[in-house]
Amino acid sequence: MVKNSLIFIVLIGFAVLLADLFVGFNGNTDLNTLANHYAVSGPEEVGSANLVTAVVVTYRGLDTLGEVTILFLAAAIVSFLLKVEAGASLNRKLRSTSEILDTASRILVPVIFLFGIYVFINGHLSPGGGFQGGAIIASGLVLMLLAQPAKEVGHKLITLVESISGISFVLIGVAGVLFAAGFLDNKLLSLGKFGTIFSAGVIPIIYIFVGLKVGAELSGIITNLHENQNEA
Amino acid sequence: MGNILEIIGAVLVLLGSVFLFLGALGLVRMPDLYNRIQAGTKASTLGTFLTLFGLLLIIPEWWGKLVLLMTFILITNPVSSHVLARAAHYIKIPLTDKTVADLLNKEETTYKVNEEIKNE
Amino acid sequence: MENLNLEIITLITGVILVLIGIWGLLTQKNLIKIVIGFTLFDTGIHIIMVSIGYVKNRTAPIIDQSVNINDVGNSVVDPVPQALVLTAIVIGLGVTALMLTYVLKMYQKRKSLEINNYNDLKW
Amino acid sequence: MINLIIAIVIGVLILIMAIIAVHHKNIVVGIIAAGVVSLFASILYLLLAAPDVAMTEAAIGSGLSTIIFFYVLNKIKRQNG
Repeated sequence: MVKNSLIFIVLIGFAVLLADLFVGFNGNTDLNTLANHYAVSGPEEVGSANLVTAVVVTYRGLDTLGEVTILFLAAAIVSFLLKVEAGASLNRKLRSTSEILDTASRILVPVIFLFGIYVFINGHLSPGGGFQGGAIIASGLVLMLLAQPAKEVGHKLITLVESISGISFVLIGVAGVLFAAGFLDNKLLSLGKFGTIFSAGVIPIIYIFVGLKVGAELSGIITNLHENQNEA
Repeated sequence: MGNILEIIGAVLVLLGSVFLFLGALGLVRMPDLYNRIQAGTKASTLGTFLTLFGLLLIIPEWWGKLVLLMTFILITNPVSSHVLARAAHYIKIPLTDKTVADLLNKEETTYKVNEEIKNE
Repeated sequence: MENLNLEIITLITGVILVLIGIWGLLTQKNLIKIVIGFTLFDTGIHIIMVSIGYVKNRTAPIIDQSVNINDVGNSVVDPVPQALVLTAIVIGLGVTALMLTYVLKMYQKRKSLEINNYNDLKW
Repeated sequence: MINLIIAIVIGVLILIMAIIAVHHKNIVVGIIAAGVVSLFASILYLLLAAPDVAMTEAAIGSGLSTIIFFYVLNKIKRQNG
Protein backbone atom coordinates (compact mmCIF):
# COMPACT_ATOMS: atom_id res chain seq x y z
CA MET A 1 0.00 0.00 0.00
CA VAL A 2 2.79 2.39 0.99
CA LYS A 3 4.68 1.34 -2.14
CA ASN A 4 1.71 2.05 -4.44
CA SER A 5 1.18 5.49 -2.95
CA LEU A 6 4.91 6.24 -3.33
CA ILE A 7 4.75 5.34 -7.03
CA PHE A 8 1.65 7.51 -7.35
CA ILE A 9 3.47 10.44 -5.74
CA VAL A 10 6.44 10.03 -8.11
CA LEU A 11 4.11 10.01 -11.13
CA ILE A 12 2.30 13.13 -9.89
CA GLY A 13 5.67 14.83 -9.38
CA PHE A 14 6.79 14.08 -12.92
CA ALA A 15 3.43 15.23 -14.27
CA VAL A 16 3.78 18.56 -12.43
CA LEU A 17 7.34 18.99 -13.73
CA LEU A 18 6.29 18.31 -17.32
CA ALA A 19 3.04 20.28 -17.07
CA ASP A 20 5.17 23.40 -16.98
CA LEU A 21 6.03 22.65 -20.62
CA PHE A 22 2.55 22.76 -22.11
CA VAL A 23 0.42 24.92 -19.80
CA GLY A 24 1.43 28.24 -21.31
CA PHE A 25 2.71 26.80 -24.57
CA ASN A 26 0.82 27.98 -27.62
CA GLY A 27 3.14 26.94 -30.44
CA ASN A 28 6.11 28.82 -31.84
CA THR A 29 5.53 31.46 -34.46
CA ASP A 30 9.17 32.33 -35.08
CA LEU A 31 12.63 30.82 -34.82
CA ASN A 32 14.84 31.75 -31.88
CA THR A 33 18.09 33.62 -32.47
CA LEU A 34 20.43 30.64 -32.71
CA ALA A 35 18.17 28.68 -35.07
CA ASN A 36 17.64 31.80 -37.16
CA HIS A 37 21.41 32.22 -37.50
CA TYR A 38 21.80 28.57 -38.56
CA ALA A 39 18.95 28.84 -41.07
CA VAL A 40 19.94 32.18 -42.62
CA SER A 41 23.72 31.90 -42.80
CA GLY A 42 23.96 28.10 -42.87
CA PRO A 43 23.63 27.65 -46.66
CA GLU A 44 26.40 30.18 -47.34
CA GLU A 45 28.77 29.19 -44.52
CA VAL A 46 28.46 25.42 -44.86
CA GLY A 47 26.97 24.89 -48.31
CA SER A 48 24.77 21.96 -47.28
CA ALA A 49 21.17 21.89 -48.49
CA ASN A 50 20.07 19.76 -45.54
CA LEU A 51 20.34 22.05 -42.51
CA VAL A 52 20.10 19.13 -40.05
CA THR A 53 23.25 17.71 -41.63
CA ALA A 54 24.94 21.09 -41.30
CA VAL A 55 24.13 21.19 -37.58
CA VAL A 56 25.12 17.56 -36.94
CA VAL A 57 28.41 17.52 -38.84
CA THR A 58 29.79 21.05 -38.71
CA TYR A 59 28.20 23.27 -36.06
CA ARG A 60 27.91 20.44 -33.52
CA GLY A 61 30.60 18.14 -34.93
CA LEU A 62 32.38 17.57 -31.63
CA ASP A 63 29.12 16.32 -30.05
CA THR A 64 28.73 13.86 -32.92
CA LEU A 65 32.23 12.55 -32.25
CA GLY A 66 31.29 12.03 -28.59
CA GLU A 67 28.06 10.27 -29.49
CA VAL A 68 29.79 7.91 -31.90
CA THR A 69 32.26 7.15 -29.10
CA ILE A 70 29.39 6.28 -26.71
CA LEU A 71 27.96 3.93 -29.32
CA PHE A 72 31.38 2.33 -29.76
CA LEU A 73 31.64 1.77 -26.00
CA ALA A 74 28.19 0.16 -25.87
CA ALA A 75 29.02 -2.17 -28.78
CA ALA A 76 32.40 -3.07 -27.22
CA ILE A 77 30.83 -3.97 -23.85
CA VAL A 78 28.13 -6.08 -25.57
CA SER A 79 30.73 -8.02 -27.53
CA PHE A 80 32.87 -8.44 -24.39
CA LEU A 81 29.97 -9.89 -22.40
CA LEU A 82 28.68 -12.16 -25.16
CA LYS A 83 32.03 -13.66 -26.13
CA VAL A 84 31.71 -17.09 -27.76
CA GLU A 85 34.57 -19.55 -27.58
CA ALA A 86 36.04 -20.38 -30.96
CA GLY A 87 35.31 -24.11 -30.92
CA ALA A 88 31.70 -23.88 -29.72
CA SER A 89 30.14 -22.70 -32.94
CA LEU A 90 26.91 -24.11 -34.28
CA ASN A 91 25.95 -27.15 -32.29
CA ARG A 92 22.22 -26.56 -32.66
CA LYS A 93 20.12 -28.23 -35.29
CA LEU A 94 19.04 -25.90 -38.07
CA ARG A 95 15.94 -26.40 -40.13
CA SER A 96 16.66 -26.02 -43.84
CA THR A 97 15.43 -22.68 -45.18
CA SER A 98 13.05 -22.71 -48.09
CA GLU A 99 14.35 -22.03 -51.57
CA ILE A 100 12.05 -19.02 -52.06
CA LEU A 101 13.47 -17.22 -49.02
CA ASP A 102 17.03 -18.09 -50.00
CA THR A 103 16.70 -16.69 -53.54
CA ALA A 104 14.83 -13.57 -52.41
CA SER A 105 17.40 -12.77 -49.74
CA ARG A 106 20.22 -13.21 -52.25
CA ILE A 107 18.54 -10.59 -54.46
CA LEU A 108 17.46 -8.22 -51.69
CA VAL A 109 20.51 -7.99 -49.43
CA PRO A 110 22.85 -6.29 -51.97
CA VAL A 111 20.04 -3.90 -52.92
CA ILE A 112 19.51 -2.95 -49.26
CA PHE A 113 23.25 -2.40 -48.77
CA LEU A 114 23.31 -0.23 -51.90
CA PHE A 115 20.36 1.81 -50.60
CA GLY A 116 22.14 2.36 -47.28
CA ILE A 117 25.23 3.61 -49.13
CA TYR A 118 23.05 5.91 -51.28
CA VAL A 119 21.44 7.34 -48.14
CA PHE A 120 24.72 8.31 -46.50
CA ILE A 121 26.38 9.63 -49.64
CA ASN A 122 23.42 11.95 -50.31
CA GLY A 123 23.16 13.08 -46.68
CA HIS A 124 23.86 16.73 -47.47
CA LEU A 125 21.21 17.01 -50.22
CA SER A 126 18.20 14.94 -49.16
CA PRO A 127 16.80 13.49 -45.90
CA GLY A 128 19.24 10.94 -44.59
CA GLY A 129 22.82 10.69 -43.52
CA GLY A 130 25.35 8.59 -41.71
CA PHE A 131 23.18 7.42 -38.83
CA GLN A 132 20.24 6.40 -41.03
CA GLY A 133 22.49 4.72 -43.60
CA GLY A 134 24.28 2.74 -40.90
CA ALA A 135 20.95 1.56 -39.48
CA ILE A 136 19.77 0.48 -42.95
CA ILE A 137 22.99 -1.49 -43.54
CA ALA A 138 22.56 -3.25 -40.19
CA SER A 139 18.94 -4.10 -41.14
CA GLY A 140 20.22 -5.72 -44.34
CA LEU A 141 22.65 -7.76 -42.25
CA VAL A 142 19.73 -8.90 -40.05
CA LEU A 143 17.87 -10.13 -43.14
CA MET A 144 20.97 -12.00 -44.32
CA LEU A 145 21.52 -13.66 -40.95
CA LEU A 146 17.86 -14.68 -40.59
CA ALA A 147 17.70 -16.14 -44.10
CA GLN A 148 21.03 -18.00 -43.91
CA PRO A 149 21.64 -18.80 -40.21
CA ALA A 150 24.77 -20.86 -40.84
CA LYS A 151 26.57 -17.98 -42.52
CA GLU A 152 29.52 -16.52 -40.61
CA VAL A 153 30.30 -12.82 -40.69
CA GLY A 154 33.95 -11.95 -40.32
CA HIS A 155 34.69 -10.13 -37.07
CA LYS A 156 38.02 -9.01 -38.50
CA LEU A 157 36.27 -7.11 -41.31
CA ILE A 158 33.84 -5.38 -38.95
CA THR A 159 36.65 -4.36 -36.58
CA LEU A 160 38.82 -3.12 -39.45
CA VAL A 161 36.07 -0.97 -41.01
CA GLU A 162 35.11 0.40 -37.60
CA SER A 163 38.62 1.44 -36.56
CA ILE A 164 39.68 2.84 -39.94
CA SER A 165 36.61 5.05 -40.20
CA GLY A 166 36.96 6.22 -36.59
CA ILE A 167 40.60 7.21 -37.10
CA SER A 168 39.80 8.95 -40.38
CA PHE A 169 37.02 10.96 -38.69
CA VAL A 170 39.47 12.27 -36.06
CA LEU A 171 42.25 12.88 -38.64
CA ILE A 172 39.92 14.99 -40.80
CA GLY A 173 39.08 17.02 -37.71
CA VAL A 174 42.76 17.57 -36.90
CA ALA A 175 43.46 18.53 -40.52
CA GLY A 176 40.75 21.16 -40.09
CA VAL A 177 42.75 22.64 -37.20
CA LEU A 178 45.95 22.74 -39.27
CA PHE A 179 44.70 23.92 -42.67
CA ALA A 180 41.35 25.63 -42.00
CA ALA A 181 39.57 27.55 -39.26
CA GLY A 182 39.13 24.89 -36.55
CA PHE A 183 38.38 21.33 -35.49
CA LEU A 184 36.08 19.59 -38.03
CA ASP A 185 35.80 22.76 -40.13
CA ASN A 186 34.37 21.88 -43.51
CA LYS A 187 36.23 24.45 -45.63
CA LEU A 188 39.11 22.01 -45.99
CA LEU A 189 37.89 21.42 -49.55
CA SER A 190 36.20 24.07 -51.65
CA LEU A 191 32.47 24.45 -51.07
CA GLY A 192 31.56 23.81 -54.71
CA LYS A 193 28.25 24.61 -56.34
CA PHE A 194 25.28 24.63 -53.94
CA GLY A 195 22.96 21.64 -54.38
CA THR A 196 25.26 19.28 -56.31
CA ILE A 197 26.81 16.09 -54.97
CA PHE A 198 30.38 17.43 -54.85
CA SER A 199 29.57 20.36 -52.62
CA ALA A 200 29.54 21.34 -48.95
CA GLY A 201 33.28 20.89 -48.56
CA VAL A 202 34.29 17.94 -46.44
CA ILE A 203 30.76 17.07 -45.15
CA PRO A 204 30.09 14.11 -47.53
CA ILE A 205 33.43 12.50 -46.64
CA ILE A 206 32.80 12.84 -42.90
CA TYR A 207 29.28 11.46 -43.28
CA ILE A 208 30.56 8.47 -45.26
CA PHE A 209 32.93 7.65 -42.39
CA VAL A 210 30.17 8.17 -39.79
CA GLY A 211 27.88 5.86 -41.78
CA LEU A 212 30.50 3.12 -42.06
CA LYS A 213 31.32 3.42 -38.36
CA VAL A 214 27.69 3.31 -37.17
CA GLY A 215 26.91 0.45 -39.57
CA ALA A 216 29.90 -1.56 -38.36
CA GLU A 217 29.01 -0.99 -34.69
CA LEU A 218 25.35 -2.00 -35.05
CA SER A 219 26.40 -4.99 -37.20
CA GLY A 220 28.81 -5.99 -34.44
CA ILE A 221 26.02 -5.98 -31.84
CA ILE A 222 23.71 -8.01 -34.11
CA THR A 223 26.43 -10.52 -35.05
CA ASN A 224 27.41 -11.11 -31.43
CA LEU A 225 23.80 -11.72 -30.39
CA HIS A 226 23.30 -14.07 -33.35
CA GLU A 227 26.40 -16.14 -32.64
CA ASN A 228 25.47 -16.35 -28.98
CA GLN A 229 22.28 -18.18 -30.01
CA ASN A 230 24.36 -21.09 -31.32
CA GLU A 231 25.93 -21.81 -27.97
CA ALA A 232 24.11 -24.29 -25.78
CA MET B 1 -5.26 14.33 -73.13
CA GLY B 2 -3.69 14.85 -69.72
CA ASN B 3 -7.13 15.20 -68.24
CA ILE B 4 -8.25 11.73 -69.38
CA LEU B 5 -5.09 10.15 -67.96
CA GLU B 6 -5.74 11.90 -64.66
CA ILE B 7 -9.29 10.54 -64.46
CA ILE B 8 -8.15 6.98 -65.26
CA GLY B 9 -5.43 7.30 -62.62
CA ALA B 10 -7.92 8.49 -60.00
CA VAL B 11 -10.23 5.56 -60.76
CA LEU B 12 -7.30 3.14 -60.41
CA VAL B 13 -6.32 4.66 -57.04
CA LEU B 14 -9.92 4.27 -55.83
CA LEU B 15 -10.01 0.64 -57.01
CA GLY B 16 -6.74 -0.02 -55.22
CA SER B 17 -8.08 1.37 -51.96
CA VAL B 18 -11.17 -0.85 -52.33
CA PHE B 19 -8.88 -3.89 -52.60
CA LEU B 20 -6.89 -2.75 -49.56
CA PHE B 21 -10.15 -2.46 -47.61
CA LEU B 22 -11.19 -5.96 -48.71
CA GLY B 23 -7.82 -7.28 -47.50
CA ALA B 24 -8.34 -5.68 -44.10
CA LEU B 25 -11.87 -7.14 -43.95
CA GLY B 26 -10.45 -10.58 -44.78
CA LEU B 27 -8.01 -10.31 -41.86
CA VAL B 28 -10.98 -9.97 -39.51
CA ARG B 29 -13.46 -12.37 -41.10
CA MET B 30 -11.38 -15.41 -42.14
CA PRO B 31 -11.54 -18.52 -39.90
CA ASP B 32 -7.87 -19.46 -39.27
CA LEU B 33 -4.34 -18.06 -39.58
CA TYR B 34 -3.50 -19.43 -43.03
CA ASN B 35 -6.63 -18.02 -44.63
CA ARG B 36 -5.93 -14.66 -42.98
CA ILE B 37 -2.38 -14.56 -44.36
CA GLN B 38 -3.68 -15.41 -47.83
CA ALA B 39 -6.39 -12.73 -47.76
CA GLY B 40 -4.07 -10.06 -46.39
CA THR B 41 -1.23 -10.69 -48.83
CA LYS B 42 -3.10 -11.18 -52.09
CA ALA B 43 -5.54 -8.31 -51.69
CA SER B 44 -2.99 -5.86 -50.31
CA THR B 45 -0.42 -6.62 -53.03
CA LEU B 46 -2.97 -5.98 -55.78
CA GLY B 47 -4.28 -2.90 -53.95
CA THR B 48 -0.83 -1.38 -53.59
CA PHE B 49 -0.02 -2.12 -57.23
CA LEU B 50 -3.20 -0.46 -58.48
CA THR B 51 -2.61 2.59 -56.26
CA LEU B 52 0.97 3.03 -57.46
CA PHE B 53 -0.05 2.52 -61.09
CA GLY B 54 -2.77 5.16 -60.79
CA LEU B 55 -0.22 7.53 -59.28
CA LEU B 56 2.06 6.79 -62.26
CA LEU B 57 -0.71 7.94 -64.63
CA ILE B 58 -1.45 11.08 -62.60
CA ILE B 59 2.17 12.22 -62.14
CA PRO B 60 4.31 10.68 -64.94
CA GLU B 61 7.51 12.43 -63.79
CA TRP B 62 7.82 10.07 -60.79
CA TRP B 63 8.00 6.91 -62.91
CA GLY B 64 11.49 5.89 -61.77
CA LYS B 65 10.74 5.86 -58.05
CA LEU B 66 7.32 4.28 -58.56
CA VAL B 67 8.67 1.40 -60.68
CA LEU B 68 11.37 0.82 -58.05
CA LEU B 69 8.70 0.70 -55.32
CA MET B 70 6.59 -1.76 -57.35
CA THR B 71 9.56 -4.09 -57.87
CA PHE B 72 10.42 -4.00 -54.19
CA ILE B 73 6.83 -4.79 -53.13
CA LEU B 74 6.63 -7.56 -55.76
CA ILE B 75 9.68 -9.24 -54.23
CA THR B 76 9.13 -8.71 -50.50
CA ASN B 77 5.38 -9.08 -49.92
CA PRO B 78 4.85 -12.69 -51.14
CA VAL B 79 8.14 -13.88 -49.65
CA SER B 80 7.37 -12.52 -46.18
CA SER B 81 3.91 -14.09 -46.10
CA HIS B 82 5.38 -17.39 -47.36
CA VAL B 83 7.88 -17.39 -44.49
CA LEU B 84 5.16 -16.55 -41.95
CA ALA B 85 2.90 -19.37 -43.14
CA ARG B 86 5.77 -21.87 -43.20
CA ALA B 87 6.85 -20.98 -39.66
CA ALA B 88 3.26 -21.25 -38.45
CA HIS B 89 2.98 -24.69 -40.04
CA TYR B 90 6.18 -25.87 -38.38
CA ILE B 91 5.07 -24.90 -34.87
CA LYS B 92 1.78 -26.72 -35.59
CA ILE B 93 -0.81 -23.97 -35.44
CA PRO B 94 -4.09 -25.84 -36.05
CA LEU B 95 -5.98 -25.59 -39.33
CA THR B 96 -9.69 -24.87 -39.42
CA ASP B 97 -12.17 -27.76 -39.51
CA LYS B 98 -13.20 -27.13 -43.10
CA THR B 99 -9.71 -27.83 -44.49
CA VAL B 100 -9.69 -30.44 -47.24
CA ALA B 101 -5.99 -31.10 -47.81
CA ASP B 102 -2.73 -30.25 -46.04
CA LEU B 103 -0.39 -30.20 -49.00
CA LEU B 104 2.79 -29.19 -47.16
CA ASN B 105 2.74 -32.41 -45.11
CA LYS B 106 2.01 -34.46 -48.22
CA GLU B 107 4.68 -32.66 -50.23
CA GLU B 108 7.43 -33.62 -47.81
CA THR B 109 6.45 -37.28 -47.94
CA THR B 110 6.26 -37.31 -51.74
CA TYR B 111 9.69 -35.68 -51.94
CA LYS B 112 11.14 -38.47 -49.84
CA VAL B 113 9.50 -41.12 -52.02
CA ASN B 114 10.86 -39.49 -55.18
CA GLU B 115 14.38 -39.38 -53.80
CA GLU B 116 14.19 -43.03 -52.86
CA ILE B 117 13.09 -43.91 -56.37
CA LYS B 118 15.93 -41.84 -57.79
CA ASN B 119 18.48 -43.53 -55.57
CA GLU B 120 17.40 -46.91 -56.74
CA MET C 1 -10.88 23.95 -30.00
CA GLU C 2 -9.62 27.36 -31.05
CA ASN C 3 -5.96 26.92 -30.05
CA LEU C 4 -5.70 23.17 -30.74
CA ASN C 5 -2.47 23.00 -32.71
CA LEU C 6 -0.53 20.06 -34.11
CA GLU C 7 2.39 20.65 -31.76
CA ILE C 8 0.12 20.81 -28.70
CA ILE C 9 -1.41 17.42 -29.54
CA THR C 10 1.97 15.75 -30.05
CA LEU C 11 3.38 17.42 -26.93
CA ILE C 12 0.56 16.03 -24.77
CA THR C 13 1.00 12.59 -26.39
CA GLY C 14 4.71 12.67 -25.57
CA VAL C 15 4.12 13.72 -21.95
CA ILE C 16 1.56 10.94 -21.35
CA LEU C 17 3.93 8.46 -23.03
CA VAL C 18 6.70 9.50 -20.60
CA LEU C 19 4.34 8.98 -17.66
CA ILE C 20 3.31 5.51 -18.95
CA GLY C 21 7.00 4.61 -19.32
CA ILE C 22 7.82 5.67 -15.75
CA TRP C 23 4.78 3.79 -14.47
CA GLY C 24 5.99 0.65 -16.27
CA LEU C 25 9.53 1.08 -14.91
CA LEU C 26 8.28 1.34 -11.34
CA THR C 27 5.49 -1.24 -11.19
CA GLN C 28 6.66 -4.16 -13.36
CA LYS C 29 8.56 -7.05 -11.80
CA ASN C 30 9.87 -8.68 -15.00
CA LEU C 31 13.30 -7.44 -16.14
CA ILE C 32 12.39 -7.39 -19.86
CA LYS C 33 9.21 -5.44 -19.07
CA ILE C 34 11.36 -2.86 -17.26
CA VAL C 35 13.51 -2.46 -20.39
CA ILE C 36 10.34 -2.03 -22.49
CA GLY C 37 9.23 0.73 -20.10
CA PHE C 38 12.59 2.43 -20.59
CA THR C 39 12.24 2.41 -24.40
CA LEU C 40 8.75 3.96 -24.12
CA PHE C 41 10.21 6.69 -21.87
CA ASP C 42 12.89 7.32 -24.53
CA THR C 43 10.34 7.65 -27.35
CA GLY C 44 8.22 10.05 -25.28
CA ILE C 45 11.17 12.36 -24.62
CA HIS C 46 12.01 12.39 -28.35
CA ILE C 47 8.45 13.33 -29.31
CA ILE C 48 8.48 16.19 -26.77
CA MET C 49 11.77 17.56 -28.13
CA VAL C 50 10.72 17.47 -31.78
CA SER C 51 7.35 19.09 -31.09
CA ILE C 52 8.97 21.96 -29.18
CA GLY C 53 11.08 22.71 -32.26
CA TYR C 54 8.07 22.81 -34.60
CA VAL C 55 6.98 26.16 -36.04
CA LYS C 56 3.49 26.60 -37.44
CA ASN C 57 2.94 26.14 -41.22
CA ARG C 58 6.60 25.67 -42.14
CA THR C 59 8.42 22.92 -44.03
CA ALA C 60 11.32 20.63 -43.20
CA PRO C 61 14.81 22.20 -42.89
CA ILE C 62 15.95 21.03 -46.32
CA ILE C 63 16.49 23.61 -49.03
CA ASP C 64 15.02 22.43 -52.35
CA GLN C 65 12.61 23.84 -54.91
CA SER C 66 9.85 24.44 -52.34
CA VAL C 67 11.98 26.83 -50.23
CA ASN C 68 12.96 30.30 -51.35
CA ILE C 69 16.75 30.54 -50.88
CA ASN C 70 16.60 34.23 -49.97
CA ASP C 71 13.93 33.74 -47.30
CA VAL C 72 15.06 30.61 -45.47
CA GLY C 73 14.63 32.14 -42.01
CA ASN C 74 10.89 32.51 -42.52
CA SER C 75 10.12 29.14 -44.13
CA VAL C 76 11.80 26.28 -42.22
CA VAL C 77 11.39 24.77 -38.73
CA ASP C 78 14.08 24.65 -36.04
CA PRO C 79 16.88 22.22 -37.10
CA VAL C 80 18.67 21.98 -33.73
CA PRO C 81 16.21 19.69 -31.80
CA GLN C 82 15.98 17.42 -34.85
CA ALA C 83 19.76 17.03 -34.93
CA LEU C 84 19.81 16.21 -31.20
CA VAL C 85 17.00 13.62 -31.49
CA LEU C 86 18.66 12.04 -34.54
CA THR C 87 21.72 11.05 -32.55
CA ALA C 88 19.75 10.33 -29.36
CA ILE C 89 17.75 7.58 -31.11
CA VAL C 90 20.92 5.77 -32.18
CA ILE C 91 22.41 6.08 -28.68
CA GLY C 92 19.10 4.72 -27.31
CA LEU C 93 19.50 1.56 -29.39
CA GLY C 94 23.03 1.04 -28.02
CA VAL C 95 21.88 1.52 -24.43
CA THR C 96 18.92 -0.85 -24.94
CA ALA C 97 21.24 -3.54 -26.33
CA LEU C 98 23.56 -3.07 -23.34
CA MET C 99 20.69 -3.40 -20.84
CA LEU C 100 19.36 -6.52 -22.56
CA THR C 101 22.83 -8.09 -22.47
CA TYR C 102 22.99 -7.46 -18.72
CA VAL C 103 19.52 -9.06 -18.38
CA LEU C 104 20.81 -12.13 -20.23
CA LYS C 105 23.89 -12.37 -17.99
CA MET C 106 21.76 -11.97 -14.84
CA TYR C 107 19.45 -14.74 -16.03
CA GLN C 108 22.40 -17.06 -16.66
CA LYS C 109 23.64 -16.45 -13.12
CA ARG C 110 20.39 -16.75 -11.14
CA LYS C 111 17.90 -18.47 -13.53
CA SER C 112 15.20 -15.91 -12.83
CA LEU C 113 13.74 -12.78 -14.41
CA GLU C 114 11.97 -11.58 -11.25
CA ILE C 115 13.44 -8.36 -9.88
CA ASN C 116 12.54 -9.47 -6.31
CA ASN C 117 15.05 -12.31 -6.45
CA TYR C 118 17.95 -9.91 -6.89
CA ASN C 119 18.26 -8.47 -3.38
CA ASP C 120 22.03 -8.50 -2.92
CA LEU C 121 22.27 -4.74 -2.60
CA LYS C 122 19.06 -4.30 -0.58
CA TRP C 123 19.40 -2.72 2.86
CA MET D 1 -7.30 20.28 -40.62
CA ILE D 2 -6.75 16.74 -41.93
CA ASN D 3 -3.30 16.75 -40.30
CA LEU D 4 -4.91 17.49 -36.93
CA ILE D 5 -7.32 14.55 -37.24
CA ILE D 6 -4.49 12.17 -38.25
CA ALA D 7 -2.38 13.41 -35.32
CA ILE D 8 -5.20 12.87 -32.82
CA VAL D 9 -5.94 9.34 -34.10
CA ILE D 10 -2.26 8.35 -34.07
CA GLY D 11 -1.70 9.87 -30.64
CA VAL D 12 -4.58 7.87 -29.14
CA LEU D 13 -3.29 4.69 -30.84
CA ILE D 14 0.21 5.32 -29.44
CA LEU D 15 -1.14 5.62 -25.91
CA ILE D 16 -3.28 2.44 -26.21
CA MET D 17 -0.31 0.49 -27.60
CA ALA D 18 1.97 1.82 -24.83
CA ILE D 19 -0.43 0.62 -22.14
CA ILE D 20 -0.63 -2.80 -23.84
CA ALA D 21 3.18 -2.93 -24.07
CA VAL D 22 3.62 -2.31 -20.37
CA HIS D 23 0.68 -4.22 -18.98
CA HIS D 24 0.07 -7.30 -21.16
CA LYS D 25 0.89 -10.63 -19.53
CA ASN D 26 2.57 -12.13 -22.60
CA ILE D 27 6.05 -10.67 -23.21
CA VAL D 28 5.97 -11.31 -26.98
CA VAL D 29 2.83 -9.18 -27.31
CA GLY D 30 4.53 -6.49 -25.21
CA ILE D 31 7.59 -6.37 -27.48
CA ILE D 32 5.47 -6.17 -30.65
CA ALA D 33 3.38 -3.38 -29.12
CA ALA D 34 6.54 -1.42 -28.26
CA GLY D 35 7.61 -1.76 -31.90
CA VAL D 36 4.21 -0.45 -33.05
CA VAL D 37 4.62 2.58 -30.74
CA SER D 38 7.89 3.42 -32.53
CA LEU D 39 6.30 2.98 -35.97
CA PHE D 40 3.43 5.36 -35.15
CA ALA D 41 5.88 7.82 -33.58
CA SER D 42 7.74 7.95 -36.91
CA ILE D 43 4.49 9.07 -38.61
CA LEU D 44 4.15 11.81 -35.99
CA TYR D 45 7.70 12.99 -36.78
CA LEU D 46 6.77 13.16 -40.46
CA LEU D 47 3.77 15.37 -39.59
CA LEU D 48 6.07 17.57 -37.50
CA ALA D 49 8.29 18.27 -40.57
CA ALA D 50 11.22 16.11 -39.46
CA PRO D 51 11.90 13.53 -42.23
CA ASP D 52 15.42 12.74 -40.98
CA VAL D 53 14.16 11.76 -37.55
CA ALA D 54 11.29 9.78 -39.09
CA MET D 55 13.71 7.68 -41.16
CA THR D 56 15.91 6.95 -38.16
CA GLU D 57 13.00 6.01 -35.93
CA ALA D 58 11.45 3.71 -38.56
CA ALA D 59 14.72 1.88 -39.18
CA ILE D 60 15.94 1.64 -35.60
CA GLY D 61 12.96 1.80 -33.26
CA SER D 62 10.70 -0.64 -35.03
CA GLY D 63 13.30 -2.75 -36.85
CA LEU D 64 16.58 -3.33 -35.04
CA SER D 65 15.32 -2.76 -31.49
CA THR D 66 12.54 -5.37 -31.84
CA ILE D 67 15.00 -7.86 -33.34
CA ILE D 68 17.41 -7.42 -30.41
CA PHE D 69 14.60 -8.00 -27.90
CA PHE D 70 13.62 -11.20 -29.69
CA TYR D 71 17.21 -12.50 -29.82
CA VAL D 72 17.53 -12.12 -26.04
CA LEU D 73 14.07 -13.60 -25.36
CA ASN D 74 14.84 -16.59 -27.61
CA LYS D 75 18.12 -17.25 -25.80
CA ILE D 76 16.41 -17.11 -22.40
CA LYS D 77 13.67 -19.51 -23.52
CA ARG D 78 16.26 -21.89 -24.97
CA GLN D 79 18.18 -22.05 -21.68
CA ASN D 80 14.98 -22.63 -19.79
CA GLY D 81 14.18 -25.99 -21.28
